[in-house]
Amino acid sequence: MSTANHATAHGGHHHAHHYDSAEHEYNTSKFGTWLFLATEILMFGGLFVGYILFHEKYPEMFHDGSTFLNWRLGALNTVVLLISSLTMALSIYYAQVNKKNLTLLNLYITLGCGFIFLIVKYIEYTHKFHEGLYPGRWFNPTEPEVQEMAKHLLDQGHGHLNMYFSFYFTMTGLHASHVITGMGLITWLIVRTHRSEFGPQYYTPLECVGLFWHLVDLIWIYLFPLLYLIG
Amino acid sequence: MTPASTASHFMPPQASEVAHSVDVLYGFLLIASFISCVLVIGGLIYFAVKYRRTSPDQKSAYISHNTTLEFLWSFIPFVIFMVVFVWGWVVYSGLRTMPEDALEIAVQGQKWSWTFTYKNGRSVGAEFWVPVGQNVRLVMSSSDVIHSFYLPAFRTKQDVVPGRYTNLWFRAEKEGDYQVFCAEYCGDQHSGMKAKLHVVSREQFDEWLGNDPYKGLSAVEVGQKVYQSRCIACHNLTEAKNVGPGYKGIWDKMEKLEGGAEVKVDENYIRESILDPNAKIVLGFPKGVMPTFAGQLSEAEIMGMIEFIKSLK
Amino acid sequence: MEDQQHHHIIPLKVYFSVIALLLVLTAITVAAAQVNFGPWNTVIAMAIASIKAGFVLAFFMHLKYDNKLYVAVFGTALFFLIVLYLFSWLDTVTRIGVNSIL
Amino acid sequence: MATAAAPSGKNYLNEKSGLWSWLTTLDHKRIGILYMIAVMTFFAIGGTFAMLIRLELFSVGKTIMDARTYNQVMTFHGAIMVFMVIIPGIPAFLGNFILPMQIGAKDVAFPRVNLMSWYCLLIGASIAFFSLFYNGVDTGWTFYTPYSITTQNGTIMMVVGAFIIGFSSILTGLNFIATVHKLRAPGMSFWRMPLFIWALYSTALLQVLATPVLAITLLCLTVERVFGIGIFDPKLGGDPVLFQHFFWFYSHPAVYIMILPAMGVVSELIVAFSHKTIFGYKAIALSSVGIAAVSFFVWGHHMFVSGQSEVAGILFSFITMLVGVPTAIKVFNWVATLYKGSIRFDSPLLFALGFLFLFTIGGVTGIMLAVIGVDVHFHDTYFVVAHFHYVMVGGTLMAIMGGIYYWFPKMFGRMVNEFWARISFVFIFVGFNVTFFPQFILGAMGMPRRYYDYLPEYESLNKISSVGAWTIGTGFLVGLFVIIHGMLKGEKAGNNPWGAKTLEWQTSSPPPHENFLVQPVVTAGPYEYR
Repeated sequence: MSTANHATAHGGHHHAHHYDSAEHEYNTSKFGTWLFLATEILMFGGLFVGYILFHEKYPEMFHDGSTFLNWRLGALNTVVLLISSLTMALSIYYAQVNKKNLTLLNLYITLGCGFIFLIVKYIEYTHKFHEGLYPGRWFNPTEPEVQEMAKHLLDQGHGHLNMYFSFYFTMTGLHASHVITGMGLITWLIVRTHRSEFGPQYYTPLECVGLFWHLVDLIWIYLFPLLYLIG
Repeated sequence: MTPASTASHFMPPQASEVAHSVDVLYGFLLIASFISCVLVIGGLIYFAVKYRRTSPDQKSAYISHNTTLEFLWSFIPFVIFMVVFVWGWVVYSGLRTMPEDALEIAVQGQKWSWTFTYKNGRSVGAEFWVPVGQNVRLVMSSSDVIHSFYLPAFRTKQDVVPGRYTNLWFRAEKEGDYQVFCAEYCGDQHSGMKAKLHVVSREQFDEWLGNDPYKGLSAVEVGQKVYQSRCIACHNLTEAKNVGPGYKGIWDKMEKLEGGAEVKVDENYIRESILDPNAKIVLGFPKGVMPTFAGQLSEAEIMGMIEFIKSLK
Repeated sequence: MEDQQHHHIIPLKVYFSVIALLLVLTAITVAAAQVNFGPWNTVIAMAIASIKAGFVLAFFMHLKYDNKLYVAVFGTALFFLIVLYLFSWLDTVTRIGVNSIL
Repeated sequence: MATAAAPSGKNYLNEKSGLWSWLTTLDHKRIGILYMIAVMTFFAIGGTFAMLIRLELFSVGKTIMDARTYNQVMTFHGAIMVFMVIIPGIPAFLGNFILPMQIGAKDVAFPRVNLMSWYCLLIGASIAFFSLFYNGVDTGWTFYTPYSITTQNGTIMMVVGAFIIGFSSILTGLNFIATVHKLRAPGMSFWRMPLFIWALYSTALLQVLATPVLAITLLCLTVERVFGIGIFDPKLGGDPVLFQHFFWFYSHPAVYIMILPAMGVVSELIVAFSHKTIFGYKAIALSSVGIAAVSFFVWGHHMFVSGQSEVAGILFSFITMLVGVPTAIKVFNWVATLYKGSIRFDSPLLFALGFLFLFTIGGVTGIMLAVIGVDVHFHDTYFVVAHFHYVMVGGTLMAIMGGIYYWFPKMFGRMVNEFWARISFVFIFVGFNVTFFPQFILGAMGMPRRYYDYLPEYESLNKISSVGAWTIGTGFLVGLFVIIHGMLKGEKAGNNPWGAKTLEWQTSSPPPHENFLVQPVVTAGPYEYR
């Protein structure tokens, strides 16, 4: 497979042997990426469906659970991710107009935003762990009021408070793993940009990773109100 | 041959009117299926033989489609499917509409036995009794995993789901003994999780319900009865291991536990093993398999079990 | 094939307007959550989230300018997700006698 | 457009040599062969488990193993056959090899992803097999909660293995959709695609849209076991029936992932061997897409007695009936294609006719099971076991065997031994009916499935069934011999030994690295036998 999509230095990109042209390859890659995003939507969607069904069953429990989350940190992370989405889109723009340094700058900002997002998540998680707010079976709140609240909910038939944290940790955990994956891909893009592999003629990886990164943002746009605001 | 009698060639005896209605529908489906299979497979064989290639340059006809024919063979199956769907719906309503005036029996499934509790507190396992011609509603729950209560002779079945109650009803038309299976896979002794339903006359039922089941029996005999209804799926009366240990010769034995400690099989150990089975697991047996029988066996029954095991020296 | 199709370059102005709008919507949804609208809380929050999602899809992800096939892919995924939800929901709301015993 | 001609005598098999060139290949044909080896290995393992099951059920009580071992054998048989054999069987193996050639492409859209998908299958399978060393798995392939959260620890590995295999399936499907959309030869419009492509395309839609839900379900099951998140665990407030909804949302479309490609293969076989254009091309093509779409709405028929609500049950029963219509259309069209044909009875056609015979029986019993009032009795009995084996084995495995014999000349440039190929058919076909027909009767009599032991009145039918199983086993051994013999010693085949019309037969056997030396241009439908 000597002709496989093997990029050479200085912006020259040979499309893979089984495509007619670079444009053909670009369109196909993008289509493939969208198909992949469809699978991501259905995968995350499963959790959302579970969340909504249990939310309908135990609204009080979800309401009480959401009071443990700090909406300020959630809002901060929303802003961070939105900005990272913008810079991701901008990096493609600057590749399209052939400004390598601005492409790089925007990719670095995107990566930085990813780090900020994870740091905030880390702060939130450790805070929860400190109070014993673990998911499911490990749920063991240290504060007496919380124990009281959980017992009260259970006695009223409003469900187990630990389920709220199960959903919280599973959904944000799966999302965070996507953020980490996206950051890995962006790092790869930065390396390739340094090698001047992208330009107006070829920026397919930027476009595809960009789509993935926006999807991660998109999921957070829903997670934030579901978990932090309405509970 | 009526459809119903065709069906009963394979089906267990019909014990209720609902079972009869299921069988009539099943008979219809069987005949309709047979006819369609004959048409399709017959046509297939006929065409395959008739139009086999006899010379190397034999030409085939160029027939790309035939709208009328295609419409017909889409529409006719559709109509048949709709008919059997509505018919099935009617039969299903008969199976699932719970009667108001029913004798209620609480059923609990746990690995791997059934417990039947009547309104007067009488609780039995492995065998239960109902009067003939009486609506019976089973209110079912599970203490561990999903089971499924299956009465083949009544053509009815319902999963027993932990965390909630499910219902099943039937009315037996004939006296007799009927098999109960567990139909949802539930672990090692899934196939051993059986029970017997005895349909008896109203008088016999009333007499049985009022009875003290252990009247006049010695403790060992009480234990034997308990064993047969509760323990037999996992324990046998030899020294061989089944899911749990065999009972023979186990009394007074010193058993090694996980971690090296030892325990003597005495009254206390047997009692603890019945009520809190995971407290002391003998080496070589898995943890968490035996369910607790706390609240299900009376003191007399536990004493009976201890005496029974004692008697199997 | 679509060899000579020229890639659409979205002007910077559009990107910056969209991010401004998204940040404003974030502020609105946070503000709205401080007021109790009863059952409308969820509806309002989800509506705002969907508007935000729409802007991200249309501009950051270029759906507005791209091949409509991608819209179809995205729409199909969403559709089957709703199917999963609707049927599971139908089951849970029409169960009779669901009493927890635990 | 046309690439440099390959040096004469070079084809995809001998273009490069050495194990490493195979393990790193990006050629869809070589990846197809890799899948063939993997799937046949898994099939041998899963088949061995099947033989053990039938041996144990030969007589009442313990025959060769205890209950716990039996449950593990039954679980491994199911999980291996479903996740590692039948799901990748036709799409990933035959599809990979044939799809690009049939649409006149040089390769699939994403060759690296294609190879990655094969490695996902291997890694997932290895992890799943590894669970054997950790107490095994005894949940059945359906992993129903709460049983799967409380039983042995090997379950996690099996679940993670299935999760990774799921990605293999997603990646294959994604690749096929992109290939069909973007890489068709000039002139190859959608309505000129062979029916195998339509079937694979519909399958790919299912793989892409349904498998992610399995992924999240299995992921939740894994965290349920590790952290006890309680979504599916009633002890922590969860709902085990919700697990079944999620599971069957994937696993019902999955049975169409298993059967749709088989239907595609059969369309090709019937056309090629009756040497006649297909009857009702559009109806068959659209019914594939129709079946795929409707299959998403019917999963609740696996849950008629699960504690799902009655309303949902009736609705699911209704929609299930609707799937019956396109399926019936296909069967009628295939039979009509034989009418006034010029039929050659080579072994691939025998398998196709065998498919029709068995699939018809599997289909009508499927309708019986969809009738909700009757299903309550049949649910979770051997009737269901017989039904899905008629569809999955009688359907899919017959189609795989027919497909292998049909495309064998294209894959290896050699013919299989026709006499022994027919012998393998006779053994498989006869053995199959002897094994599974009695199981319909056992189910009607009320014998529940997944039973280690049974009542004495079921014994004679079980004995017949076990004897049949050994007959099938013999048939597949003969088939394996035929394939290996064909590879090594088979007669040299021409480019188009069957006189078929689809594009893959227009190139040499075995094909060169990029499939066609000159880019084919399509000017007519796929089956112009005038």
